[in-house]
Amino acid sequence: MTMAAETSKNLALAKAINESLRKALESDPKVLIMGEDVGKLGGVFRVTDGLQKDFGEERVIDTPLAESGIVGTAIGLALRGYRPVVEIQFDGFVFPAYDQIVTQLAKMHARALGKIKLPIVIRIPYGGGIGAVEHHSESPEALFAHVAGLKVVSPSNASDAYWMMQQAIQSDDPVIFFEPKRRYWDKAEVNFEAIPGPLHKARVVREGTDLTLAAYGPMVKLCLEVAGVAAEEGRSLEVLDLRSVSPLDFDSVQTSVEKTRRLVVVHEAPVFFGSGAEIAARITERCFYHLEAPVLRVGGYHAPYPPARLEEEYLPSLDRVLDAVDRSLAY
Amino acid sequence: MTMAAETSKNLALAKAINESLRKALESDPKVLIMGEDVGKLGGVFRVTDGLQKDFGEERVIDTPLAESGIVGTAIGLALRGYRPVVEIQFDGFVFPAYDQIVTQLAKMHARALGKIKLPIVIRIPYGGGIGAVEHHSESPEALFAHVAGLKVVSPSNASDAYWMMQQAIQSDDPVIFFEPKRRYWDKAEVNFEAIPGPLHKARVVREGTDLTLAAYGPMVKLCLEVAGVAAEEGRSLEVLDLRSVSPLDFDSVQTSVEKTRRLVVVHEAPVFFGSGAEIAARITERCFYHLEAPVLRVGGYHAPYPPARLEEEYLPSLDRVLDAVDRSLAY
Amino acid sequence: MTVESTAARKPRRSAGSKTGTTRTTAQSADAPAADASATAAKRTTTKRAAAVKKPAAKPATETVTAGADPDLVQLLTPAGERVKNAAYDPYVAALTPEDLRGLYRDMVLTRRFDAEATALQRQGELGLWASLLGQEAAQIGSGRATRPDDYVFPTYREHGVAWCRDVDPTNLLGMFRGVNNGGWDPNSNNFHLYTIVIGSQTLHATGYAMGVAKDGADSAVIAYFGDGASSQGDVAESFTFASVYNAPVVFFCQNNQWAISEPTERQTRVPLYQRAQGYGFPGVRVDGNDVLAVLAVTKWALERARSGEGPTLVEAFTYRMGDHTTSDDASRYRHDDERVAWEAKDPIARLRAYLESSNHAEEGFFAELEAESESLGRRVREAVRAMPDPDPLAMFEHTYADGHALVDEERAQFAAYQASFTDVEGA
Amino acid sequence: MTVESTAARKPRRSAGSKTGTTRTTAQSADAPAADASATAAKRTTTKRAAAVKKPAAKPATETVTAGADPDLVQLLTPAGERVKNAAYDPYVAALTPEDLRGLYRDMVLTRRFDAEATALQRQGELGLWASLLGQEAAQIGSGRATRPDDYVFPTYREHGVAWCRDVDPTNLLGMFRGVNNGGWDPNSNNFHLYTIVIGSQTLHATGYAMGVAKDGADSAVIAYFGDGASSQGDVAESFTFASVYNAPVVFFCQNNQWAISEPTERQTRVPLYQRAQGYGFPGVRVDGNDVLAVLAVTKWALERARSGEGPTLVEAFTYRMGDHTTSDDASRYRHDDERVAWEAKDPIARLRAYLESSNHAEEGFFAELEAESESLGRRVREAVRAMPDPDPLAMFEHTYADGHALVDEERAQFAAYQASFTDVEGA
Ligand SMILES: Cc1ncc(C[n+]2csc(CCOP(=O)(O)OP(=O)(O)O)c2C)c(N)n1
Ligand SMILES: Cc1ncc(C[n+]2csc(CCOP(=O)(O)OP(=O)(O)O)c2C)c(N)n1
Ligand SMILES: [Mg+2]
Ligand SMILES: [Mg+2]
Repeated sequence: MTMAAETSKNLALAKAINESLRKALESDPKVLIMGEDVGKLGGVFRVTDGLQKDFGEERVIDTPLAESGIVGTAIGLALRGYRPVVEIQFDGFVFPAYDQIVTQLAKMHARALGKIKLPIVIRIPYGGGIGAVEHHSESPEALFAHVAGLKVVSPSNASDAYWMMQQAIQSDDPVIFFEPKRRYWDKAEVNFEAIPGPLHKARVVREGTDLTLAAYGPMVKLCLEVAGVAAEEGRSLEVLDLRSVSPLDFDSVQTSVEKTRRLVVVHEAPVFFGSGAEIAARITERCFYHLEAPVLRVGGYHAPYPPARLEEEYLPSLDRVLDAVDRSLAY
Repeated sequence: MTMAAETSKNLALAKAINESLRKALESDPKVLIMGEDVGKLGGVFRVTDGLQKDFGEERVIDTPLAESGIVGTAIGLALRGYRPVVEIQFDGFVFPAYDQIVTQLAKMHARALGKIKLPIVIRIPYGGGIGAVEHHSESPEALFAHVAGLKVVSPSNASDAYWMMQQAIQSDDPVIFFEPKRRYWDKAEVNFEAIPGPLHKARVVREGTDLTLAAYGPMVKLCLEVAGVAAEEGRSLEVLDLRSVSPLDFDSVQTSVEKTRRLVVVHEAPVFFGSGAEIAARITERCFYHLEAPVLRVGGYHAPYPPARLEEEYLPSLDRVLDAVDRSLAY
Repeated sequence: MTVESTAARKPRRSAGSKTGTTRTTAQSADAPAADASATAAKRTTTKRAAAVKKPAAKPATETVTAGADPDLVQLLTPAGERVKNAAYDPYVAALTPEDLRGLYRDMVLTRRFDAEATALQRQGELGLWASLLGQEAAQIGSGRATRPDDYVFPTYREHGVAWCRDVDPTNLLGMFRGVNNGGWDPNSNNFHLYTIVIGSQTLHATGYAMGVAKDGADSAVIAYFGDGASSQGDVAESFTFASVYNAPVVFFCQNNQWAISEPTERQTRVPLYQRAQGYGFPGVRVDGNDVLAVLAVTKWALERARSGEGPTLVEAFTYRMGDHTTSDDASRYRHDDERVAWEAKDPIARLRAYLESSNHAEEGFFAELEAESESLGRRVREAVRAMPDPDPLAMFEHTYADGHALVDEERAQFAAYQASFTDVEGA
Repeated sequence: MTVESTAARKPRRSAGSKTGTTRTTAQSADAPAADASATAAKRTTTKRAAAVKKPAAKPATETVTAGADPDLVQLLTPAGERVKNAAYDPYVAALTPEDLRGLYRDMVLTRRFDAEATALQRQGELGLWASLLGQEAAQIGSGRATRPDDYVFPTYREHGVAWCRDVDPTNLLGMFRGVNNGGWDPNSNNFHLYTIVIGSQTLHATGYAMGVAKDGADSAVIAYFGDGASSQGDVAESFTFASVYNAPVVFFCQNNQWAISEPTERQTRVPLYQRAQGYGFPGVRVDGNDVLAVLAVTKWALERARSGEGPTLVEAFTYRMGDHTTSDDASRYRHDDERVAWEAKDPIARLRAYLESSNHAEEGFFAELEAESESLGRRVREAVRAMPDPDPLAMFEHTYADGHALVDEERAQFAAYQASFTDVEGA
């Protein structure tokens, strides 16, 4: 291991993933990195920076420009015993691969009655807030969570990014790994020795008593900011980092809501048919007599992701989440 | 019109769609039918039976075996002023076209700031209950409803099938038209002169006072059966045929739930991230003080659609819906 | 430089519809004859047109036409005469009479199995069956060309290939009966699961082959697909990946002339084997009803793969003698005389003629095989009828390898729900 | 019949990695030379390799090499000498000196516009810019070959084609500034919106062309895409549909040698123009830095389409002189001397040399053009800076043509939410 002596390090989220991939390449010769521009360029976000140089073109593979081909050949490589970690360059470009992901990757293990495994990680930088052009800012996680056979996770910070990637690569199931691209440059301490917990377990990142804010990926930081502002106004918000969208750790949400009796779910994806709907439906069922207010949802609107100059209006913001908190507390 | 003299006719659902397509081909020279085997064969379900014979190969087009190509060229034809009605042979085969549907069809009108229109209908025979092999029984409607720019509808009976198809073809927006394939052979009276109502409006198909059952497509018939059985047990269930999944007629659901105070949503698609989640979340928000019980959902499980010999266990059944009714009423 | 198309040119605004006219216009005077493949296109089309129109009574004439086609690799004429072919003879030179009888036996038993499955569907024991009738030579020839360490990616119709891979035929029936979605262990025979989403397995095969190359193994991979599948983007992408990574994969296209109701002209206007060239690897068309030719060409292609020469496209020119599946009714879209004409090229009759004329098999062999066929049919019938319905809880199994909280929750709920009936019934 | 690959053969298990080695192994002794295209593959590769290694000081040598390439249609050498070409000369025969100056003006103004946009991005006025630097001839030559009734489907880099279609250049900047996602009316200039999802527009173009044919019109359609895009399944499917329906569409591939950081060798091991053949239509490679050759070849292809001869693939062999976009840093993955070598083939310098040597333009012309360029730059700069941010409520508009209840509800909620701030601020 390149960082043998170091127990922990302050890393940007993108760099933490890079270190995690490096670790995986070092420890398991079957791990491969595949995608467009992941080689010399190191990916458009430099997440794979330096890996081809150190592990060669046989393990860090620049692919033809064809997402279905990338996922489809990754499936074949997995059948041969490899553990491909595939990069989709941006959220909006995963759709050409959607058929391979939904009809093949998700279902092949079940189709074979468990006799073959598909240990494939699909990395997708997702979400907005970086002022990009169309198709570079979307949050399609609900379109994967609805599909049985896939696991869907999204880290919110560098430490989770490092460890959840380790766990995703070790998982024998296909994992869709949504990377919060606007947090790529946010730094945090990464401890290389202490696993922060199971891959699919939510985490209370701020304790509170009046209302629960549940989020994952890029929206966790926003929710923490909201909780800070609310605290100044005398309100105690609990913030839950869900970390995993499928499976979703409803137990942790339930525990929190039984305490706070109010829940607001925040994600960038459109509200309609989004993660918030599933959380609201299930938590309302589980906590029907606890809830003082309906579960409220803050997310994108039912419109294509807008041009960059409007994205601040489209995305959940401090004010919009606070507004939902106010509305919930008003019940 | 071929049936000039007739005001109404008793038709199987598949035949009603056939008549509706015929009517559209007759009244608008820009309407085209496209898909695999839609020509001489008349489609694997005979929904386009006889249309190529009567309207020619230029208007009823057998396409190469490539769903992305079918939808992609339909978009081009729409840009040229045509109104393509595209057939996807089975639910599970829409995914190769998913990219064209999600990134192009859904967004192009907005991308052009309204300056071009995409009047395309995508017909998808969907759902299970016909004892078919893999990929022939799925219900992927949630994967389309989450995507802004698409409209998603599903008729439950021959009359709606006829009229909703007329309305979908006349719509200037892309419409994903989910046809309940296991109801293709169910007959009903179709009145060719009286439009039964707007495309996206739900309909109360049985009035009741104790609980609302909301469904669409193939599950409406089941819910009516459930209501019949429940009536014998002295329970008055209201059954709502939602008809449209996007937009979803929440107003009608709300009106019903304000009366009955209980709601069970039934669909074949997996519950997790399914339509029921969105309905539960929004109706709970709208009717928080009216609901006596949490909104319950009956649907498929979080597993790939099972082999045919297990589908009756997987799909909502009379007993499973009754069980949910009992659970709701127990609150 | 201009690469001339081999397709027929036809003024777009000529009277009548364009669709489906390739067959008749392929001989039009303005078609370029820039290279051999142009002639190929024309000749093939002519042959097919002829096949449609000619009564079936004259297999001999038909034979001569087919045998004379320079673009079709053929080692046995439809009448069962051995044709010399310098390039491909070496690949069958070592075949003993016993080997030849083996191929014959494979085809006969495969056909018998297939017929039994069709019958079982009619009896309601299977929900559906996709018959390989007519494609026995394409499948046995190619299947027997593989080595045990090679890996096979089938579509849903490769029952003959499965046979060659020693997959128990009853295993194939589970998905058609509706008791599973495949379910055999792909690794026990290096025979992947049937894949229903058209074309997707060609990418799996390519990826697998990339892995073989990475491992430094000298195995090869073979991906089966149909003429219809050739239009899918996934197949094109698999050509690109295979070519760019020089993957040891053979793309084996069974052009059985139909994709359900659509003739091959709905997928391409030039012969399919030519598709490979523009991706940088060779394409060959072989008589798919000639088991020797298929064996030879596939062996050649697999050896290319093994020796690092990369992918090959083999187009086996054959015919789907039956309906697309038992749900289909081919009489709605194709003329019976087309089928009748192809009967004259039957792969089994052809090899039998050769075995007999060359004295490679005695009457006893055929009689014994007849008996073996019947017992196979019986075994299959019994096995299918004995196949139990799966336990309902099986639908929750194997969704994930490492488990998933929601699946656990739903399984438990379902079990409790089921138990509630037992209670009631038990009460 | 075997169609021989034109690709280099390389033993798979030789030492070292396979990736990226096509360039150097293309000359290997065991490469087949079965037909002209095999030679083409080798020569092209050799040329590129040479371009990388040779210092930029000798454009003349480079010129000769390029001019001598028999697979590349060229009418003007890099040095600006007019080369005869019997097949394509007729398509430029009618060009007057004024026309030639027009082409020159188009290229200069396009480059000036492009440079201004790059500068505006550096100044923060645009979020991103995708420069066409180096591809002016490919775009102006093909754009000027179109008729007003033809329809153009661009990618995101066709600023020069937009120019030829009279699209106001400032319109192109909206999406790069982030005020819209395109937003011009595609029908006012028959120039479709920029499409970012690679390859998808080739299917739209094909469908549009199918519609043109249905209408009995004699317009043509042209679809732009890149060398990287050639790997997308959608592009392959568009070839199939165009061929099967004989659609009047020209597939115009700008092979600018790179798809972000990946050289064309990551997408194909034979020249891209050869891809068409296996789909049944012709492919041509043209010197994409020679505006006359591009004009001639595109005109030829468009006329084929108009007269019902179906699709054509044109590969314009050119070079992306700049970064992929302003977000990219090409120095991470390619050598500067490659770019320097291509500078010697600059499309604008080449036409200028020809205009000067043939006395088709006077000094005054160049000076006036210089002034016109500057004023274009100014106009663009001012227009961009004046471009207002859209009203937030605009994000709800045009999601649907016929309305959608949820959009209405969300719009109303958003308006109320916004109003709540006005109240507070107003209070
Ligand atoms: C993606 C997809 N689209 C459509 C279908 C429905 N379908 C099943 S078989 C078939 C025709 C396949 O034709 P071909 O590839 O020639 O194979 P064959 O059946 O002739 O062996 C079609 C359209 C499918 N299975 N998958
Ligand atoms: C489906 C899809 N995948 C990935 C991308 C990201 N991307 C944008 S441009 C590009 C390279 C395109 O290369 P090429 O087709 O050669 O066009 P060029 O940029 O060279 O003009 C990539 C990978 C995309 N836009 N769409
Ligand atoms: Mg076929
Ligand atoms: Mg390029």
